[in-house]
Amino acid sequence: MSSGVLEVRDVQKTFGAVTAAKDISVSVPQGSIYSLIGTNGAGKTTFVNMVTGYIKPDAGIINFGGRNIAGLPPRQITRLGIHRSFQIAQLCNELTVEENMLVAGAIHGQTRPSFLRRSDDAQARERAMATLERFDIAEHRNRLIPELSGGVKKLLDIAMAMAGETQIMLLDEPTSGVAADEKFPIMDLVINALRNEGVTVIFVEHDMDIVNRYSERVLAFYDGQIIADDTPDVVLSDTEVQRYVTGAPA
Amino acid sequence: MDLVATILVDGLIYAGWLFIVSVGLTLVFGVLNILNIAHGSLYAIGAYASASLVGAYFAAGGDAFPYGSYIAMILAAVLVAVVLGPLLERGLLRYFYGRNEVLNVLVTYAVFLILEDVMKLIWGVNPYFVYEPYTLLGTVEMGSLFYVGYDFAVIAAAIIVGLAVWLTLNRTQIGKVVLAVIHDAEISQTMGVNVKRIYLGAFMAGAFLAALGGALTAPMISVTPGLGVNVIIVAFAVVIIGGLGSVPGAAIGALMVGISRAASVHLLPEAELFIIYFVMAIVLVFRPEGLFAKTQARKI
Amino acid sequence: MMRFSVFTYAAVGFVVLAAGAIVLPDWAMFLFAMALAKGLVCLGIVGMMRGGVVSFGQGLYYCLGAYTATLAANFLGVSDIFLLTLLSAAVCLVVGLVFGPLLSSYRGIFFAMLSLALSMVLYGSLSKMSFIGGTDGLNIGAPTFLGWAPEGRPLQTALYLYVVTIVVISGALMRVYFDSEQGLITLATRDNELRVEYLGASVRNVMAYNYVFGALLGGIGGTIAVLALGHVDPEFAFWTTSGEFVFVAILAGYLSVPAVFVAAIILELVRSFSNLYFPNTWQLALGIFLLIVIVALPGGLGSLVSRRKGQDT
Amino acid sequence: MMTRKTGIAGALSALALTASLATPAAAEDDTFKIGVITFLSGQAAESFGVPAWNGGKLLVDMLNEGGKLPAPYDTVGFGGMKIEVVVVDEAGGATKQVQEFRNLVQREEVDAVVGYVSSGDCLAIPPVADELKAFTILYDCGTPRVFEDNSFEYVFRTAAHATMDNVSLARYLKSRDFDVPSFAGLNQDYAWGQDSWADFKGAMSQLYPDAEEKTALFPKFGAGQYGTEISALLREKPALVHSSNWGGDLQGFLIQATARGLHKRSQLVLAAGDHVIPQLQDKMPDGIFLGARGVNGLAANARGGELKELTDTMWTAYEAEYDTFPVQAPFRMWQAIFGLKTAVEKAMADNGGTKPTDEQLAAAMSGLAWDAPSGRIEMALAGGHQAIQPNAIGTTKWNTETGKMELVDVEYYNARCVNPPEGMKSAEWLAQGFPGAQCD
Repeated sequence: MSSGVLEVRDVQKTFGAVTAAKDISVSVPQGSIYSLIGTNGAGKTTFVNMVTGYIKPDAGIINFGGRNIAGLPPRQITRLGIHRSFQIAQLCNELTVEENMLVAGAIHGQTRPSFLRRSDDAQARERAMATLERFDIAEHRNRLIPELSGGVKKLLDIAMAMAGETQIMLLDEPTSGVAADEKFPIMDLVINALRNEGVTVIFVEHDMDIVNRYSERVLAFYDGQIIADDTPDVVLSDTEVQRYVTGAPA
Repeated sequence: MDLVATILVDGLIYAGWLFIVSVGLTLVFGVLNILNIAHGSLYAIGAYASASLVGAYFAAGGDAFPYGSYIAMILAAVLVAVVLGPLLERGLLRYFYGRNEVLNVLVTYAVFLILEDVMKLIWGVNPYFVYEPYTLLGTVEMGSLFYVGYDFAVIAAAIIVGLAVWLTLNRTQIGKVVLAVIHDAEISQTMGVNVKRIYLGAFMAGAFLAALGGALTAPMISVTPGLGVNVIIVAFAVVIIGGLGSVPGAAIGALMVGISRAASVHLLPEAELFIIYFVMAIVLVFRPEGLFAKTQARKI
Repeated sequence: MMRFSVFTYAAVGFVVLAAGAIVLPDWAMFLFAMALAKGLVCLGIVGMMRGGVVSFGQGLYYCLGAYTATLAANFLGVSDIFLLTLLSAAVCLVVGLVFGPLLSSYRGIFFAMLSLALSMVLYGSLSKMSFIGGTDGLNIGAPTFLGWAPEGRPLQTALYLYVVTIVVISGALMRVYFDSEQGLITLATRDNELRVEYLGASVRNVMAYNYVFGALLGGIGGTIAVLALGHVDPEFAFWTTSGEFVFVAILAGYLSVPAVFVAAIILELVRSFSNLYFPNTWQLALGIFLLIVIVALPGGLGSLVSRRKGQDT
Repeated sequence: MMTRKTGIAGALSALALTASLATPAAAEDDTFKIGVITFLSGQAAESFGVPAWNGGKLLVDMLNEGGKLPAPYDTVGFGGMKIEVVVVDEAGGATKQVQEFRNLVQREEVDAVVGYVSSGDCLAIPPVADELKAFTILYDCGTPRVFEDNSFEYVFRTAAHATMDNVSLARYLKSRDFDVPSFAGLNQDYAWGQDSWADFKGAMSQLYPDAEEKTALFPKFGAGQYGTEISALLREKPALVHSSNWGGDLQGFLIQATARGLHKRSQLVLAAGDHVIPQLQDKMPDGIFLGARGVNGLAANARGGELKELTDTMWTAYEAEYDTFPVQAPFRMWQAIFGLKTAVEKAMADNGGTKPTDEQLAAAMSGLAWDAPSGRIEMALAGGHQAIQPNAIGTTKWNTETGKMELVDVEYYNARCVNPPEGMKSAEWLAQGFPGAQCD
């Protein structure tokens, strides 16, 4: 199995009485762009959390790069190249945008983090600025996180995840908490940046227009199961999906 | 009377006392999220107040009805809570809500230092005694041993206090509100709960319990300066073991400490000094948040 | 903006402090030496504060270092100050490496209380060991400096300059560490552990590093303190001792290294004078001073002089 | 950045400046300045520190006034010099005390230091005193280690060490031929309690070799709760329970023990128990054997003899001032100050009447002997640096007519009967069965 392919097989997860994942099986090829849809509690975020190690599946296999990563701690999964963003952007509020980026850079640097090398030496800042510019938030570099708009926070969140060698990027509701008029520009920015690097993208989304426009393939979740796995037009016109997920004809 | 039984009785008596002095601490932490070192001072002040009040009671011819001295003791605890509760909570602690909990430990440490000297200024360094309440209930013979009836009264008091706190929290309207505040003060605020009043109430309750502990202890000791410092760490250990903010936890913690201490006194006297910290360390190693701590997962 | 190398600051700091050897009267030089020694311990706590935890049990290493030096001096006949410092540092390093990984999974009040419990266990054990003085403790003779054995003022001066040198070196090293990549990751951890984990760094390692550094500094501080005092007892590990270290750390804040030592000196001066001028109410005075500091300087002294806006701890 | 550093630097030098400026002038030649260190806060304040200094203050005032006391103490102050005092709280541990000692000597420039109740402080201070060549009197603390492990030039202890207390207790039992099949102990869990128990055990193994040693309990210092310990003692039924507890710990123990009838089941013997009598009054059960760490308090009052006038003067003055009678602590403070007065005046006689230096004081003090309300004090041990003094043990008896606690069946012990001879460690002395003891 070539690296970069994410192979999820028969994954189960229950929280007490609630079934969050039932026989989840899906195979995500290198470089493709998947979106996950479904009502709240359908199992989208659980899926993301299991793949990225926040939750340990009760059973099943998550194959990546030829090894089963199910149950590994986030730290190790990240080191393997699977990165994620968060519904609520996870940033360091006491640090500036640039410093946040420097943290990511320090951890993802070619060598182990040094106790001597200045965190803000020219080279490190260069790298940080480059990433910030790639996501078009360089002008905010000296501001503290709480001063930022929802959109910028999201971008920084993703930019930090992208500081390392990323093969798969899972975006958990990249446009939630983002002003309506910012949603599309942000998605353009992110998807282009990721596509250019040949990163496999899996994003959770409620806005069907975005799903339609950016994803090559859609996984529809309902009650912890995948009820549809196909191209957007097929899935969104699926009657079952309309009944349980989108709620209205596409 | 055989050893095991003795250990259990002694452990129980000590645990009863421990519970009374530590339940207030855990309550205050649960609601205000402040680990209150000044709890020890409130304990000491309670002891002084009850010594003075009971003394005054007998001076005023209380011998006619000596049992009235128990009422005087409880009155003393109430007095401490009513006077110092608002003073400390409204006057000082409220400015530190939401701040770092270790910083708050230091704030209360400062209060502790201040109160230590304030007590000296009010009561001087000479000891206060009030034995009457201690001997009033006579002695109980168990096998070859004599126990003081008062010791069992303390156990009873501990049980009453425990039930009262638990029932108030779990069976009353106000209790539900308090639990809501414990769970999330901000949300409760938005839902129209007067968090201010809850905080004040909880702190006064904690102060009352601390003072009550002192008031109940006063008759069996001589009330002297430096009384508080010895209580704090013990109470800390108990609530840490039981899990901060958990009333049942405080009960279990008190029992564990009480009985292990009794056992060590009877079987291995050398170990008594640090048996408490030993139990605490062991528990924390296996249950990092204490026995009854509630761990909440983080939404991401 | 223009940056001067940390060594420039170290030089400035050394000159300023060393000047004390000339301007300070004997009693003050001793007081400063003690304050600086304790400052080292507090610097360790500040390192942990940057990671978001505060140890209420640094007395453990302060005491361990002091006893190691004393026992080495009394039973192995070691009197060289450098050797003694190395010995206690080594012992504390080992113990720190044992407890560090254990404590690294604790946060907030639990970290504080577990570290406190550990130091109180040491306190209890030492109090029991009457063959090394129990609660009365032990005396240690004056140290020698590579064979040179001064007395009186020269001894005090030598000790003072020694602690100043150690302070400047460890201060500079800690500054370098704080400004390093690892140092920034530590700050990020204090801020958002989840993010750090998802960036692929081990939060537990971050915590363990800081704890071990704290142990080292604590041991060195304890060694110098006991050499200056000439006496050690289990009180070194008592919770009130640790509480004082925490207070200095809070008073200093985690932003500026020199602030730590200024804070330590201020506390010693306040204590010494309040104790003399209000023998009956010095605790009251100290408590009020503590409150004023906490209220007036939420970010610590460091926040007065540092660019980043201060936080609670 | 630079400004930040210089800011700190500025702060530092400012501190240094305040420190160097705040140095008051030394005492004038017509006054003699003593630094007094004793407990003003914490547990030891009410039992030792405060009564001791109450007594000390009283005596200093009487001396400064002059003519208040019988000869040879009827002269003003110390050899005509007025006595000036700086008091420091002993609470806070040895670390703090070493700093305070340096401050007293180097900042306050006192002529002599008199202080220290805590054994820990008494061990920590002497090396510093010698380093600073500062004449120092340890007036109260008990541990023999001070001069047995080291020798000091400028440090003197004007009170006998604690071995005396427990040897006297054992001798008292013997001389009243009290039958001791078994004995147990309850002592505070710190050096004082541990050492006292060791001494008592040592003395008993000599005088009562067949007595069975039962449990040795060491409740935490300041524990307050003794229920469990008392149960243990009640179960074991020892014929004798030894305790060196003091202050609140002793009061609490006695209250709880008597309530549970321990004193009826076992004979209580208290190494230093006299000082709780004024507080406990009739709550102190009758028939307890107790000492006062010297012929102090009630024992001194009951002794009479040629020191009666001196003793009664101090006794009545103290009772008049504080309307309670003086217990052991003021007596030890008095013998320290009387000793210092004697030493100063001896030194002045030798140096032609000028204010003596620390060296001259030390020379005058070593081997000195003088009278105090507690009896004849002789600096007989440790090359004239450690005092020995007579001791007394008695039995408590409440006098219902006067409403006062009395000490009956008091036995007085010659200093050389209950103290080891010069050049012998007390531990060895006990182990070898009191060689060279002179009892008669």
